[in-house]
Amino acid sequence: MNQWKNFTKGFVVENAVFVQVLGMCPTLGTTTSAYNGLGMGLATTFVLLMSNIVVSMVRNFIPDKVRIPAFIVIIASFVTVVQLTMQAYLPALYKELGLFIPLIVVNCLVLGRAEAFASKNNVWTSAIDGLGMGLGFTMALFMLGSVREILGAGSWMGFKFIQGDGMLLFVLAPGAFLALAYLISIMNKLSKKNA
Amino acid sequence: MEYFVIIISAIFVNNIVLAKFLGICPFMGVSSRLETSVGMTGAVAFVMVLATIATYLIQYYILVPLGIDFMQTITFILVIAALVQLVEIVLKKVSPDLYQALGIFLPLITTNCAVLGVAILTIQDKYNLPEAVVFSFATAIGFGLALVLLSSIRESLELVEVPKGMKGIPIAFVVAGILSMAFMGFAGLV
Amino acid sequence: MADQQYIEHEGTVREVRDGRVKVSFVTRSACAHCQLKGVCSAADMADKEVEVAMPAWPVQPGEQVRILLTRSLGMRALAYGYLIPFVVVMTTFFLVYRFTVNEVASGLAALLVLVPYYLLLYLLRDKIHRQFRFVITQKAN
Amino acid sequence: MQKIKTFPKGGVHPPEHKLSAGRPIEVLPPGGRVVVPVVQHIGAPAEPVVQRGDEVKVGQLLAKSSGYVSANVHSPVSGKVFRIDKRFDASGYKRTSVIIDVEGDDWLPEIDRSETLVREITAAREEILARIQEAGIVGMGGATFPSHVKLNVPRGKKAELLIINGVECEPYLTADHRLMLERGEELLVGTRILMKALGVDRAVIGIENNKPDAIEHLSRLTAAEEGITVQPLKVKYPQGGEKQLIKAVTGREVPSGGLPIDVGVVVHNVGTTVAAYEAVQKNKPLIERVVTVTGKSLAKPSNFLVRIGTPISALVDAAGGLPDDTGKVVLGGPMMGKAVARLDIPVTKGISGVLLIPDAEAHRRPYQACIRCARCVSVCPMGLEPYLLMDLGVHERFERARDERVMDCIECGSCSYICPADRPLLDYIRLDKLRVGEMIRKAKQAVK
Amino acid sequence: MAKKESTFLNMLLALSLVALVASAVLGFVYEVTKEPIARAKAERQNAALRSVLPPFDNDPVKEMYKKAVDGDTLYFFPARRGDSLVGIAVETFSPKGFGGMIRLMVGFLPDGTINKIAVLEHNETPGLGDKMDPAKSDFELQFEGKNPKTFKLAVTKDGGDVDAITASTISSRAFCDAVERAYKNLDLTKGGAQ
Amino acid sequence: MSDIVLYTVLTLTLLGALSAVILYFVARKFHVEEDPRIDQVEEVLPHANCGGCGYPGCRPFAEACVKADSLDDLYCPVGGNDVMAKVAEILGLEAVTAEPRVAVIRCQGSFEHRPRTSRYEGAESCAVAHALYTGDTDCPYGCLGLGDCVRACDFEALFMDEKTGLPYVIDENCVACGACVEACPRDIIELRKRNKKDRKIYVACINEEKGGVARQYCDVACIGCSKCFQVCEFDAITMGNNLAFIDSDACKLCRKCVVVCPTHSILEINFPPRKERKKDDQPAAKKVTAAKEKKAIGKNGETQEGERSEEKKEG
Amino acid sequence: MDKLLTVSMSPHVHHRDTTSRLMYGVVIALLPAWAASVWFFGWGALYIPLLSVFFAVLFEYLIARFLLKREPSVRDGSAVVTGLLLAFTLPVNIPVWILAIGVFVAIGVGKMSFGGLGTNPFNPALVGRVFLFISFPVQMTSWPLPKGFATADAVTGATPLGLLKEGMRQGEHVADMMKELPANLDMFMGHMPGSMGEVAAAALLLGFLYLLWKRIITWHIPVTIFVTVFLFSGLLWLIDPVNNATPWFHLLSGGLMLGAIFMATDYVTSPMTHRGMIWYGVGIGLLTVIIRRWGAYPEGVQFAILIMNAFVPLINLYVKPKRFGEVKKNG
Ligand SMILES: Cc1cc2nc3c(=O)[nH]c(=O)nc-3n(C[C@H](O)[C@H](O)[C@H](O)COP(=O)(O)O)c2cc1C
Ligand SMILES: Cc1cc2nc3c(=O)[nH]c(=O)nc-3n(C[C@H](O)[C@H](O)[C@H](O)COP(=O)(O)O)c2cc1C
Ligand SMILES: Cc1cc2nc3c(=O)[nH]c(=O)nc-3n(C[C@H](O)[C@H](O)[C@H](O)COP(=O)(O)O)c2cc1C
Ligand SMILES: Cc1cc2nc3c(=O)[nH]c(=O)nc-3n(C[C@H](O)[C@H](O)[C@H](O)CO)c2cc1C
Ligand code: SF4
Ligand code: SF4
Ligand code: SF4
Ligand code: SF4
Ligand code: FES
Repeated sequence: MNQWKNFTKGFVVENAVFVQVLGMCPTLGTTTSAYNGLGMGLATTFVLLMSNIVVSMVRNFIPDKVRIPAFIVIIASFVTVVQLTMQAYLPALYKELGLFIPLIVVNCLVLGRAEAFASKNNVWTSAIDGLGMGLGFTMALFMLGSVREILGAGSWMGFKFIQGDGMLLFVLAPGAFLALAYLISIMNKLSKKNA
Repeated sequence: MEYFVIIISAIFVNNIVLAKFLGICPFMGVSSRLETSVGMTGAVAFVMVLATIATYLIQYYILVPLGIDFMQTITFILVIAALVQLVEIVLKKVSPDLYQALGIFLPLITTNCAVLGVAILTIQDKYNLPEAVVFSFATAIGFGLALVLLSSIRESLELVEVPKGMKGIPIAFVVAGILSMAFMGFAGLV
Repeated sequence: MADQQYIEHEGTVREVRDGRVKVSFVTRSACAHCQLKGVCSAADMADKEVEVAMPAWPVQPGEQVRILLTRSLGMRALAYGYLIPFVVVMTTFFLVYRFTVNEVASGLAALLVLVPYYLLLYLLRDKIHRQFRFVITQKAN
Repeated sequence: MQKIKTFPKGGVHPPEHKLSAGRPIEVLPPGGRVVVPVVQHIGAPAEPVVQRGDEVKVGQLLAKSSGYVSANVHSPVSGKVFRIDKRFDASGYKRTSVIIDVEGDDWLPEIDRSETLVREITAAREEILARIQEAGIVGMGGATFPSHVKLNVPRGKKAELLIINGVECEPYLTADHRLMLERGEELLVGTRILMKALGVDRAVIGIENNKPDAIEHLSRLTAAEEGITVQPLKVKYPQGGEKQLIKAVTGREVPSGGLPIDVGVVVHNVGTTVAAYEAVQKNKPLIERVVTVTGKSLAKPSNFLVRIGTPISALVDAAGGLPDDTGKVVLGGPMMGKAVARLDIPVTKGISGVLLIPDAEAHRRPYQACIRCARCVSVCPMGLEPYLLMDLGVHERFERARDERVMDCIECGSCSYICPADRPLLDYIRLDKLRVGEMIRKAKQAVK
Repeated sequence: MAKKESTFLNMLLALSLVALVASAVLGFVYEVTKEPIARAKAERQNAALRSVLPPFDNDPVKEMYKKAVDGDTLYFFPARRGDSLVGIAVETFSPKGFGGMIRLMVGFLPDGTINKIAVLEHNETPGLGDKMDPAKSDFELQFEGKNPKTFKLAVTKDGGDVDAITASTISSRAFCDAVERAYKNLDLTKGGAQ
Repeated sequence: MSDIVLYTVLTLTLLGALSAVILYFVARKFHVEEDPRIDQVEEVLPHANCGGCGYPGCRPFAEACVKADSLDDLYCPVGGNDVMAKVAEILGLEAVTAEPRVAVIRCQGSFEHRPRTSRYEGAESCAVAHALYTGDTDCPYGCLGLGDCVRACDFEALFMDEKTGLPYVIDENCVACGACVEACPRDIIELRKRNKKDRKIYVACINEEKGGVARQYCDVACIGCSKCFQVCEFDAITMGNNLAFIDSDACKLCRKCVVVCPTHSILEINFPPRKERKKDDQPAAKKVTAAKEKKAIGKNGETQEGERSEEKKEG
Repeated sequence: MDKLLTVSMSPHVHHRDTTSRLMYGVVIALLPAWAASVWFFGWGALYIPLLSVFFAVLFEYLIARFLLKREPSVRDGSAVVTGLLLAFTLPVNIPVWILAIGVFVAIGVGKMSFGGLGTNPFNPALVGRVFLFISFPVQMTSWPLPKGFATADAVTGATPLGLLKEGMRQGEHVADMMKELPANLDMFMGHMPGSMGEVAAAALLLGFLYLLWKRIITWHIPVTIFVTVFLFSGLLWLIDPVNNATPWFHLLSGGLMLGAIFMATDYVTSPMTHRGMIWYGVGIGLLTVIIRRWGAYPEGVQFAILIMNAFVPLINLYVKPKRFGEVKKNG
């Protein structure tokens, strides 16, 4: 496959959040601000990239039937690595993202990519795929985080541009659902137009 | 902590789906049919309680004494996955008919995110084991409540003309959003 | 109750032998929209098989049929499969905890009580077998 | 007089407009060309036994019933069979009919045409049934179900009560009302005949109390009759529906999917009852009936005794001619009647009225979204949820419609009548019933 | 390369191997990050202490002592410069927050005057209750330099001297409650003595 | 190495081994592997989920293909031969090729050809109107124009022509799924062979009435005169029930029948215009002077339509 | 005579009520409360609802026309009712831009996202209101005192329920607080701070009678709510009069009257059978008292109605009308 296409498909055509509706928990739970969304996205991207690489490397040693548990172990290891590193160097962000970091393990996106892509493709292609999908995921989280932060707090990446507060609801739980609903709807429209 | 408080909190105030954002994928995926939602709730309750007990014991009687509680994530997920599958094989061996009937009735039983999430939450919130059991049970009920409400609403929406762009997932999210808004009314109950 | 009486699935006849028909089907309802359904959890998309009694019309392997299970049976399956063991686990746990106040003991007891439960199911399997009857009908059209 | 009763759940009360209530029944003499369809009943079509060119007399058999649930068709006129061909009838389609050019009014001699009331019932039970079957009597309340079938109580069941349906709950219609007033004596003898056929010793004549004169008249007549009483009923549509009437009179509910006989009751319309009298006592087959011709703009709303096969245009002419503003022609009442596209279709056994609706009232308002006001649910006498059934029809979810018991709907139209959003509920419910009916039939076949 | 067959041995080996490698890597990463994590944790506490206390040169964490109050624990951190006590930081709490528990670090000067207050943990509504955090509004400023002896630690609505955060009286009350709790249990002499 | 690393390695390896054992049994006793080819087949299918293949959706169809020993009875009308070739390739089976088909509307009773005799009001549903009566024209066979077929089509291959009141098939979009055929209560729509350049010739009428009667409902009704039948050299035309039918598999598109039809009820579509016979090529509409709405009420007192003409004949 | 006959299925006559008649009936029923509101809160109470109605109709029109590309059906009057009711649940000093956001959410999110009239599972006006309540708590909880036309910049005060909750948080005894709280008669007439349309119980009850008289609604929902609230709060009060307000207080305070009579009865979002309506009413009543008594917010009606809205499809599914002939066969 064309590597560029392989890389970019995660942004629109196969976007995990808007098109495939995967990994919804972190998408909703960590996007109270653009910064948090970005952080979560990047953490996921890291795991996705690394696990794709490793899975693709070992794909031929693993008997089919233990594929899934082996992948889980690999993914979980990288998640733990992220956990530990973040605790060490980005403790504030780690606190914000909280529960959702360990939950990267069960993000269908990660396991899905390992299973559906990395276990069938070579290392290089898998790496590109992981990076592309991860960045697409990150982009989605960043967008959602931005929308919520702008509407909810009247700021963006911490930069405040209105006096007082925004519509608080958007930084709270209901706002996550509503913002995502309309984002998906809009993205669907746009991607249909493009296609 | 009082069990009552844990239960009210897990079902209404801090509903796992509507306030804590766990298990959203099955929440969206299974909720288009009421009947599967009901079945799902039963299955999730069972699995959650089992998983919570197992992971709790592992956390406090293996990981912590050995000083390797950073291994939480990886052990929990393995244990949960194995446990869930074990239950299934056993059931299939023990009573194929029952297994078949369940197969017809239920699409799937594992909802990793919520189960793992609850297992980790019980540790994070420092519950003791009985509290953890009650918590995981109540969480499953909360999950079921949200699921049943959403799916009944989605079923009723099937009979009206939802705008094209909103059909399916988006409108389900809108409903979830409004539900979540309504559930904020429970704030402060505990 | 919504008056619908049956849970329906569409399946394919696999085998016809000795007056029994093997029908396989895929449960798809849950993750139908998800492209990665095959992998997100190991048991999701399994091809499932049921055995039913020979229906009134001559079935052929490969034929598409509808598998029906009465709703109440579905509910009963749910009860046997998840609800009752769930209650058993909970009660065992709290009973043992009440008397021992020992987390390990009660936790393990709660997990292990499933062994006798499943043993019981195993002993009752013929009874269950008689209860759970599936019916197949021809597909309309 | 007894306490006023009604059925408890649902129902509506549309404006009554009984314009022709005060007008005695006029006899409309036969003439021109009549068209006699071979299917005027529910069940198998009758098979023609005459041929083109045959001379026929009034009362002569034209088409023979072709099964148990079927009915004979007799010639309503004398004359020559012009041809046997397909003609439009009230069904909206062309159906096989015997077309006769009227010549004179020559009756079969065995028919007793005298006015004298024959009170004494000499015929035995079997004989009564045979006569009724032979006379081609079908339910004249609109359902046109062959009466002999209803009178033949199936084994294992027992009839306890006969209800004579004099409710006439449809707005505008007055045919039954006039019949009760003018032919009360015959009605009572007819009732006795039906009672004998069923082997019951009790009969109740149900009449809504917007017909006080009929109630009074029949009460007086029945005072001397043992076992026959008159039951005044509160005005509420669709009280004339068999199940509602039984509920109102006896408090019993015909089980879903069941028949009145399941609760020991048989219901017959007053017209049917009078026809039974004529068949048994006078040897006269069913060849004429009372039809109300009415409408707000009509010059002379009337009740006519007309021969089957007469085109409705002739009736309209006799009632003062078609008003210029006519926008809709309905056979039957406004709630259940069938709108037709033309006036050249014949009167058949089940047509109790011709209603001419002025154009201003003839149109439906464009329909809007259902606002879930629940009015349709509360007026449905069968306890259904019409809004849901319609949605299911629109979305082709017929299996669910079946489970929601769409087949229980009696098509009374109360739901469409009341709906503030003007939704064509009954249209889609009929679609449901059509599809579900097919489904059920298919399932039955599959079992066989 | 041919895929490995799914024999029992193969499976066992493969999975154990993966687990082995993974665990080795993890153990390694853990070892590497252990220090930084501990440091990050300590850093947070130190940062809080530094922000609420005047400059000090001892290690207050080492001298920390606790006191169990109202079903939870207060932590006291005495700060010294040379030999003299320059202040005591109290990690205090209040369960009365809008979203449950809030935890503060209150720095007192030796005379009991409030120096500064830092918010450690809270669950208040963003945009409302979370304004108690000095980073988000000036609410905390009104406590600085006030001595609870004369400054009534209650919102004006309840007859105190604290202007509540708009529409967040509850959070404001909880804040006051926590500070009050710290002050009440503060034994200034003790801080010096130990 | 520190203790921690040791414990880590031990625990996890143990766990890994344990899962391996469990999963071994899972794999052997329980987990039915999905044939990966199902996914591959599904991949190449059009994902229309229309049911045109006779299966509830694309995936069940894919399953059926994978399980089948031959593809003889399996055909995806949407994807057509190309897709079936791909499926066959994946499965290493022989693909059957089916003649591509396309839906045609066998009714030309547009407003100008068929006089209105009433005005239908009510549910926009052919099925409902069909249950009620002949429709707002007298023809009991003709199109009701309420668009059940249009709604049934998932491919936007049908639209209601406002001018004629008849549905119109967009050949390019039609995938011959047959949904519209199912939907039409009057069985007007037929799936016919899709010829080169979508050329087709068919009798656009299914009225089984005798000629005279049929003509009264509609100017362009087939009157069963057999002229086309006689002129066809390929035995493609059959007569029955006062009606001609052209078998699309036998028809060689010679167009002879088209010109002999006295009522212009045979349509030729997508042919280049005929030069030599320009005059006759004008649609029948010309001859039938503009819309005539026969007055139903005006007929009051008269006998029914059919009679009049036949009476004349008789006389 | 030139016209063709019309043919349609039966019935051929129709009741005179139409959707818009019902909707405007509700508007008429709201007039007394509106008048009372103007009396208590001044001109603002006149023009804010008008503006709200204007926004509602405008947004509905624009969304239908340009986003959904459907024929707008604003003439059915449902948007008018939504706009009016939303305004009635707001304090009179609400900034217009917040009002506009609220109406936009009510119409856009609460109604049109689902497809417009008749499709929405949740009460649009309440969706708008709760959205505003959560988003702008400051502006949504400053209540001007009922000073009539007197002052332009009205002094704000707490609503009776706000006072109650505040007091209970402080651990005061309800009995002591009763002195600060308005008398029942004042509450009945509407002399207290609160949302524009909710204060005057007397006027709302007048509207209730009108709705009943015109048969626009049935008694089931409002009466069940009143009875449930009265009984449940009465029970609590009997058990523990120190910490619970009187049942009369619960009935007359807050948005209970407005909610029960006008909002819980919204056809679209309430059950279809009378038995269902009773379940629904009981649910709203219980939740209202629970939230008022134990929750964080002083008033619970809005949440209670929204939560019970979510249960309506379930109720509709399980609480069916009694089918005719569903009795045991032959007794
Ligand atoms: C909605 C509805 C209304 C009816 N109204 C009347 C009526 O007013 N008078 C009547 O005789 N039959 C009426 N019928 C027909 C009766 O149900 C029943 O068929 C008839 O009384 C049986 O008598 P028959 O068989 O002699 O016609 C009505 C039926 C339905 C479904
Ligand atoms: C298919 C069918 C079978 C019936 N069988 C009987 C029967 O066996 N005995 C009987 O008394 N009536 C029978 N009936 C008549 C009905 O009970 C009823 O009188 C008729 O449908 C007209 O009633 P309605 O106008 O109220 O609908 C039957 C009707 C139908 C449609
Ligand atoms: C969504 C939402 C979140 C709120 N969060 C807080 C909060 O975090 N802290 C707080 O003190 N009040 C919060 N409130 C406000 C209180 O409910 C309410 O304003 C309280 O009674 C104090 O009112 P006052 O400050 O106007 O006296 C919140 C309100 C809403 C609607
Ligand atoms: C009795 C009655 C009560 C109503 N109550 C409300 C209401 O509380 N909120 C609202 O937005 N619309 C209300 N409406 C208007 C309408 O039903 C509402 O806009 C629909 O929910 C929109 O689909 C009401 C209408 C009626 C007839
Ligand atoms: S659903 Fe049927 S029985 Fe009920 S009101 Fe409508 S037409 Fe009458
Ligand atoms: S009467 Fe009409 S608007 Fe009311 S619920 Fe029934 S269908 Fe809907
Ligand atoms: S026109 Fe008919 S056959 Fe063609 S795609 Fe549409 S529904 Fe299918
Ligand atoms: S072709 Fe058939 S389905 Fe289509 S509009 Fe005509 S009658 Fe209706
Ligand atoms: S269930 Fe939580 S991310 Fe999918």
